[in-house]
Amino acid sequence: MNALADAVPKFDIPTIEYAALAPILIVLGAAVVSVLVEALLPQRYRRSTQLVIVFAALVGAFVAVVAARGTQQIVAMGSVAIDGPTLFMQGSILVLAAIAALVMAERKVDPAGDSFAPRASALPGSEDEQVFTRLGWLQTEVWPLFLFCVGGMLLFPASTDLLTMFVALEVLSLPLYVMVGLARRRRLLSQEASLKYFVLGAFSSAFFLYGTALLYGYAGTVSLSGIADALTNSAGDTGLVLAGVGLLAVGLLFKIGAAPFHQWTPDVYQGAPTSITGFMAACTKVAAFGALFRVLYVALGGIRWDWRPMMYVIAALTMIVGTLFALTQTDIKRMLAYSSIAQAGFMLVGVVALSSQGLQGTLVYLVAYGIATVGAFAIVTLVRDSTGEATHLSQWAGLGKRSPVVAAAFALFLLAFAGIPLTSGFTGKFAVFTAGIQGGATPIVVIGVVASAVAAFFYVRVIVLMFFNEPQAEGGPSVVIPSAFTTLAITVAVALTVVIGVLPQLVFTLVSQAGTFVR
Amino acid sequence: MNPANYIYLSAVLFSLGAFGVLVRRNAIVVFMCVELMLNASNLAFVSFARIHGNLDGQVIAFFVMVVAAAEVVVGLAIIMTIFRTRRSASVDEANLLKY
Amino acid sequence: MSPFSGAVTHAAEAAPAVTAATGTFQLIWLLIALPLVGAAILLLAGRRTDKWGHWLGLLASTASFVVAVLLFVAMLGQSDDQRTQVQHLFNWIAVGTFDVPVDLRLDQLSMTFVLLITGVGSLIHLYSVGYMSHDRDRRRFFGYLNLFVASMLLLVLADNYLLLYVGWEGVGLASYLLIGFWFFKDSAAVASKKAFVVNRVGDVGLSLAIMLMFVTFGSVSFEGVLGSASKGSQQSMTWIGLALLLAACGKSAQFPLQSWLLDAMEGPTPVSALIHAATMVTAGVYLIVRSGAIFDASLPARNAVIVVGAITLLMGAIIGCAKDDIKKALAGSTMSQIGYMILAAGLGPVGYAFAIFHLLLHGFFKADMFLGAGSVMHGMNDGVNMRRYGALRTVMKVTWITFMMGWLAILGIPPFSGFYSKDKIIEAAWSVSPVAGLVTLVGAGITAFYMTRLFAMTFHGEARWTDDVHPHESPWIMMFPIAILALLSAVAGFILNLNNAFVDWLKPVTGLEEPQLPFSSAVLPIAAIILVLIGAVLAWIPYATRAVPEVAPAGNLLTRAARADLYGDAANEAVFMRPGQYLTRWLVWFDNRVVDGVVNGTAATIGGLSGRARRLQTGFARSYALSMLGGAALVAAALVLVRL
Amino acid sequence: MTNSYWLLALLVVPLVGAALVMLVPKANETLAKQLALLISLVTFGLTIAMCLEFVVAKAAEFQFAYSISWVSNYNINFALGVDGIALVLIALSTSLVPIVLLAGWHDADGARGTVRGYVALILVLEAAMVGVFAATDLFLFYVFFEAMLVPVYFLIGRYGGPRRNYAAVKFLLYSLFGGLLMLASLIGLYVVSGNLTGHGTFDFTSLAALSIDPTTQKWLFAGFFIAFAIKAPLVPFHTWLPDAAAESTPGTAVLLVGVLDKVGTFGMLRYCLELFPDASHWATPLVIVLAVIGIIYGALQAIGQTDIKRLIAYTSVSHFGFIALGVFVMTSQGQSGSALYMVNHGFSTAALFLIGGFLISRRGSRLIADFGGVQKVAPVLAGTFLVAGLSSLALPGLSSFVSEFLVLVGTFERYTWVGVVATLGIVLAALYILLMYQRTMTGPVPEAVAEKVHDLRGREVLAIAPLLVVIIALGFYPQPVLDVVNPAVDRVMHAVGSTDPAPQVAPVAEGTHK
Repeated sequence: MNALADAVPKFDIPTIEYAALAPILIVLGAAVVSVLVEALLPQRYRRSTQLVIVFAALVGAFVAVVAARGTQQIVAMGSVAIDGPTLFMQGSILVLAAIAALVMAERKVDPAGDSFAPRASALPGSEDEQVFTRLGWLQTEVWPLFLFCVGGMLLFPASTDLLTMFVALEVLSLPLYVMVGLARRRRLLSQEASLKYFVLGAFSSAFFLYGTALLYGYAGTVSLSGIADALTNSAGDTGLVLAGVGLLAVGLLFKIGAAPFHQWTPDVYQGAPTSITGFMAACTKVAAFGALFRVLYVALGGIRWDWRPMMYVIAALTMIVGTLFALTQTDIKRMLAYSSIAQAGFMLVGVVALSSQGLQGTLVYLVAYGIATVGAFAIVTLVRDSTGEATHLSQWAGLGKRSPVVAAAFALFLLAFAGIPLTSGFTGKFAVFTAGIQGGATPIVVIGVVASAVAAFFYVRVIVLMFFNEPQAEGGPSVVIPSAFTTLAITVAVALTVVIGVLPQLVFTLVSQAGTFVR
Repeated sequence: MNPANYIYLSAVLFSLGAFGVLVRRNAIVVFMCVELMLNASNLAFVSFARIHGNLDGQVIAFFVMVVAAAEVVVGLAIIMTIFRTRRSASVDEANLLKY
Repeated sequence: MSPFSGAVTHAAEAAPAVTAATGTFQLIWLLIALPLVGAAILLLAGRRTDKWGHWLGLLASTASFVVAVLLFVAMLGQSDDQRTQVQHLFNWIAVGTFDVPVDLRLDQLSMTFVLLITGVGSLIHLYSVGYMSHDRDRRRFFGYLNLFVASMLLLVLADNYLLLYVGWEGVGLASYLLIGFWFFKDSAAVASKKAFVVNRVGDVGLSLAIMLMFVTFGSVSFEGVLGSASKGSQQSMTWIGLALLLAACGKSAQFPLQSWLLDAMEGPTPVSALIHAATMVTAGVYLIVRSGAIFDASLPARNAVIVVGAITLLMGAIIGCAKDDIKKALAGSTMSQIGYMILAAGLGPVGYAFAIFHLLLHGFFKADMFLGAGSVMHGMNDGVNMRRYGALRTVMKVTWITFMMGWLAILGIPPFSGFYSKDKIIEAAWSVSPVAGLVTLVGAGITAFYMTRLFAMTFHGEARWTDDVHPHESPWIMMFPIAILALLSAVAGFILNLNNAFVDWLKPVTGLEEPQLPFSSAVLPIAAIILVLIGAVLAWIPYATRAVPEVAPAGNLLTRAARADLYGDAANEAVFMRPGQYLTRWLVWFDNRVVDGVVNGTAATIGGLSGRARRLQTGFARSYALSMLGGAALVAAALVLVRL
Repeated sequence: MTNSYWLLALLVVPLVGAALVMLVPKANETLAKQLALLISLVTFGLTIAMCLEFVVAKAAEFQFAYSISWVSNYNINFALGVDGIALVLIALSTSLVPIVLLAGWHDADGARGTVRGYVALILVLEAAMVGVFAATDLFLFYVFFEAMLVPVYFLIGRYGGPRRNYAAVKFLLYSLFGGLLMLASLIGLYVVSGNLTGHGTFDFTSLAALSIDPTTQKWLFAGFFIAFAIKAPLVPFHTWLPDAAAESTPGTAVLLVGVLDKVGTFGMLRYCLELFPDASHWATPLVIVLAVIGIIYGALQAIGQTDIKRLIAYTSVSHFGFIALGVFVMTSQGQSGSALYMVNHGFSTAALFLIGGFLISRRGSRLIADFGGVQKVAPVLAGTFLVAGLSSLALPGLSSFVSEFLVLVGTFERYTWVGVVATLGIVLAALYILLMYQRTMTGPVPEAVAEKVHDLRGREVLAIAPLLVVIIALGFYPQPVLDVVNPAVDRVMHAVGSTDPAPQVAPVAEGTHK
């Protein structure tokens, strides 16, 4: 206990592996530039400039990910792991974020502009707001927020110590809290969602942090491999470990929306601007699952028999709760929110599989789910009446008659959610269930199978509404013809959904190259 | 003094914070309770640093403070907005989204 | 050369040697093919053939008869042990050891039937040309008739039980179609369905019998089964025999499956004559006689046959006594007469040949009388109520005389046909069991009563015609077949009995034993004739010499029961139909409410659960925080529990 | 081994055809129908040509094999191949499609969806049906098994009757439920194969060669069997069928009941028995009881129905009882009978549904009580209906008899009393068919019938005639089909280790027929 006294303080110059960190750095750098753009450029140039920056950053980062393929090392002085899973997740996040960004960039479907409040500070319904709307001002601050958020997401699954992970968690969360509150329409709901998300998010990160503190107390370090070593040596108080793991898990499970930490999900998904909902549903889930896997497999692999039953319970509960609650929803966004909870439950099967197959299965599932989710929410933005998006299910009746193509695309996404073969969703389900049974988690797979059968009901119900029912009488919603942005987003999502469904080997090849975590 | 006692204190503070989140309605107070939980963590970090005799815990505490500060910025902004809209800072009144 | 040439060698015990059909015998398939083609053309070509369809039908049937005669002549030219000819056509079903070819077997027994079917059949075709001349669907009628002839021939020519089953069901189908020929009458439609369904109950017997045969002998061919019948266990033989008896009961309207035959009179009269008197209904007798080896191996089965025959014999006779509908009275008589045959068949080798002999002669005289009844109806505006007949001998002389031949034949007055066969049956029955003998004797008396009643009510006594009826004789085209049948009724028995010609002809197939009687064989014919005369006189006095009331008197208990078919239908209704209806109605409810209810109920329960559960999502952030805290506790608890 | 492209062609032609049909302008309905008919005829022609290439002597092997790697991570191949049983079922499928298209020429007119969509869905379904019978990789089988649901779901939901939503959803969810249980078993099987041999596989032949321990077999069997029991359907999983069949167009009902449901019994025969022989023997008593209950119960239900299409659907429940019975009695007669029954039932039910459909569309009502005396106004319609009905009640001489009798014999030789009870079904069959015939076709003609019901026209006769020809032809000469089926059944029998019981009395040596 005299480290300070006798050691000559040495300061090692940290080494930073820029190539490996490039994706994160590019996005975060772009975010900074984006902030500067907000500060310096006049209003009318901002939007186009921001879009250039965003897409350039996303593409550049993706190129960097591809360039870094095969890397399997711990960088940034032991804080960040750039390994197969990281790169795969970063790549997926970037692709999903790009698709989501396309939807966010849409400004044709809402006659008043894009889908964000022109000035978030203006009171809903106030004169100010009307002026801003009349002037056609657009909210461009969402783009730096978006970039920071993506940056956090890229870092989150790559973190190899709990502190970096915590910082990444906050970097991805804080912008999201804000973005959720930026909806142009139904601002009351949007703000409420924002508040709830913030309060609960902060609450959960406090748990995460305290858990970190306890694990630090146990191991004397917050690095994942350090914790793993400590566990192997069984040094210290196991009570601290168990409590620490429990609290840590709360933070992580909150982000993936697992029951019983899921209750924010429907409220936030419903209140948030739909394009943001799609983005966070898809990307946050990938990032959070990455972090969960890394913590559980790298740091806590040694006590897997301790946390496995807990994850069993959580997985089963998540599947059941998500499915059960979704059954009677009447709002499409809320329904998709509960569906995302149920899907998280299926993905957790990959976690309890305790194997690299489980990891790979979940990764495939995440990609499949993310693509379908972004696509589905993109379509939700298109179905509108005079007050904005028409999200009540009854308003979707007969959509197949009026807009067969859009309805067909939505039906495809729904079938993917339901896990019908030849769609991406089946590929994902097959992969996690296989891993689950291989890992000896057969009971949980059976629960999953039954839950997916029940879950099929609410997906199918929407198809029934769209295709088998008569449209509402006059005044019902209609499908707006979007600009190239959303069209491209939906097209890409449809194409990927089909390709992953029909030729699953493509994604399996990718994911098996992802290999395992570096320690 | 046994550094373990600081740990117990931090646990008590954390619990108080969590309890506060559950019982208080005012968003600002709720938020302060969250801050209390974060600071309880800080206390735990520095105490453990003391116990383990390495500096990591203390450094972490600084990181946490920075993050908490950022959280305050975002949090207060959100609470402000909703207060202006609703003329109330009660977390219970924001109750349109349910079921 | 037939395209279906083939040789079959069977090793059979006891049974006569089998010869692969060559020469003329390769024409066997033509017997079936001719009427089948006729039926196909008539039924498929539709109204285009309306003009000449009936002639085509007649031609097909007659051509088949000609082939039959050719084959008969050819068979007569063979020695006894060369008379069983088998023609292999093609392989039908072969799975594992279950190997059933389509083989046709022509021996003395089937030859007899072939001649009866094509001969009487052709006559009835001819009769129908006249009888149905006013029906716009006459072509369809002939199509069905041809179909019937083809099926019936298949039934008697099949060389295995499964192929027999095809013919068996084919005649059932034809019967169904013909009973319901006037389908626009509800009663006809219902009667036809009833006939088919009741027959199906019998078919269960035939199906089971065939399956039992396969399980027991590994074969369903006549050779394979009958050749080894003596080796099977008695239990198996009994079951097979009972199953066959059930089949026979269905097809031949024997107790307890008799109820359809009376309703079957809804069909046109030629149908009643051909199918429900002369041929199809006797298929049960054929089946039992053909399967004699089985019954020879099981006394219980044989006794069951006798009991069924005896009960039906009396039942039919009693019903016949009470019916005022001429066709139903005749139908009751048919039941009763087939009861004789079944009983005879149950007697074993002492009775087989006589069962067939009676069957053949019955075919003649019953067809004669049915056609006569048709002729009467033809002249009476299709009225069937004998209480509105009377004194028809004055206006329908030919019908009267021909009918009289039939009447005398069925009464068994020597030398008319019935005497030769019925008498032998009574004798055989006595030799086996005095009870059976007594029943046959009493039956003969009752037969005399109801036939005399029928004959007297129709042709004698006073005219009780309704005002709009102007009875007249039928055209020659109808009277010619009747005349031939009347002739056969009169003399066929005598001729065929000369030197025991018929029985000897059948003997190689059916076997033959002389009945051993405890008393002189002269006693029984005399007793029978006395009983017949008593019965006839008892009927003649009230129905020919006194006025017959135009409305049936209430009658005593027995009469009322007989009018209600001895409550056969009532029993069916009470035991099967009513409970069946309740059962199906209940089951439909059960399926909708319970089975489907469980399915929908599960869905509803889950939905209801969901509706309740989503209330947990209160919208209060603090309650969400609470559940998170609870979750944290859960997680911690789970972790700690594992450690424990 | 070189790949044969026959089966691939049978898959691709209808799929490409469906795409082509969707390119036809929406307004030009006739062209879409004609094109679809042409494509289905081409597919049928290909099937015939393929059947002629089939080597009957090797009918137990998978012929026309085609295999490429699909998902190599899981050792999944896109592997096709047919044995005798699959061959006849594919022939059934591709022959019914043109008939359905022709018979249902106006079925989709004025429906919610477009006509081109209707015919395209039918072609997609055709491809899926071929695929499900031709797959020799279990994963591929599963994919087709589930993918098949989608076109049917849309066919019912978009083109069906008043309660189509309910029926379509019920059908989909019920089937999906079974399918997902099968998925769990399928994955389990893969994992087991991985544990036993070192590398997991979905290849049928390799899986059938495994010897899995009996307990595991039971669990895996249960997953497969429930899926197939729902599909077939066996009582008590049958209640979706009457709804689905009654609400769909006649053509859809034909494909649904005539072909799709056969996947259930086909699956029992091919997959349950061969993959899990021990478990199959273990489950035999239960299955047999269910099957016999199905025979009697389905028939009684049919008798009690007031709706023509529901009635026909319930007759199928009864028939599926027979088929399942034949499969599980483990005798060659039973199993060959079942295989043949699948084909025969396809044709006879097709005829019943199509002619029933003609009748219903004319009168505008499905209720039996709304009919009467049709034979008077539409004799050809009535006559064809009667033949179809007689085939359904297994009249000897018509096709169903042969198969039904084989099943009964096969049952009887092993389970005498079961055979006896099942045989009672033939009486009930007569009742339900003839009661319906009596109530609809005979008796006095109600005014509405006289006005609306006219006889079959050329197109309809053209569609029905081949069915009736096949029904009669297979009644008198089923041997070609049996010759193809028997070797495959022998393979199954060998796999489950069953032999036919010997007769009590050694059979007399009979001469061989030359």
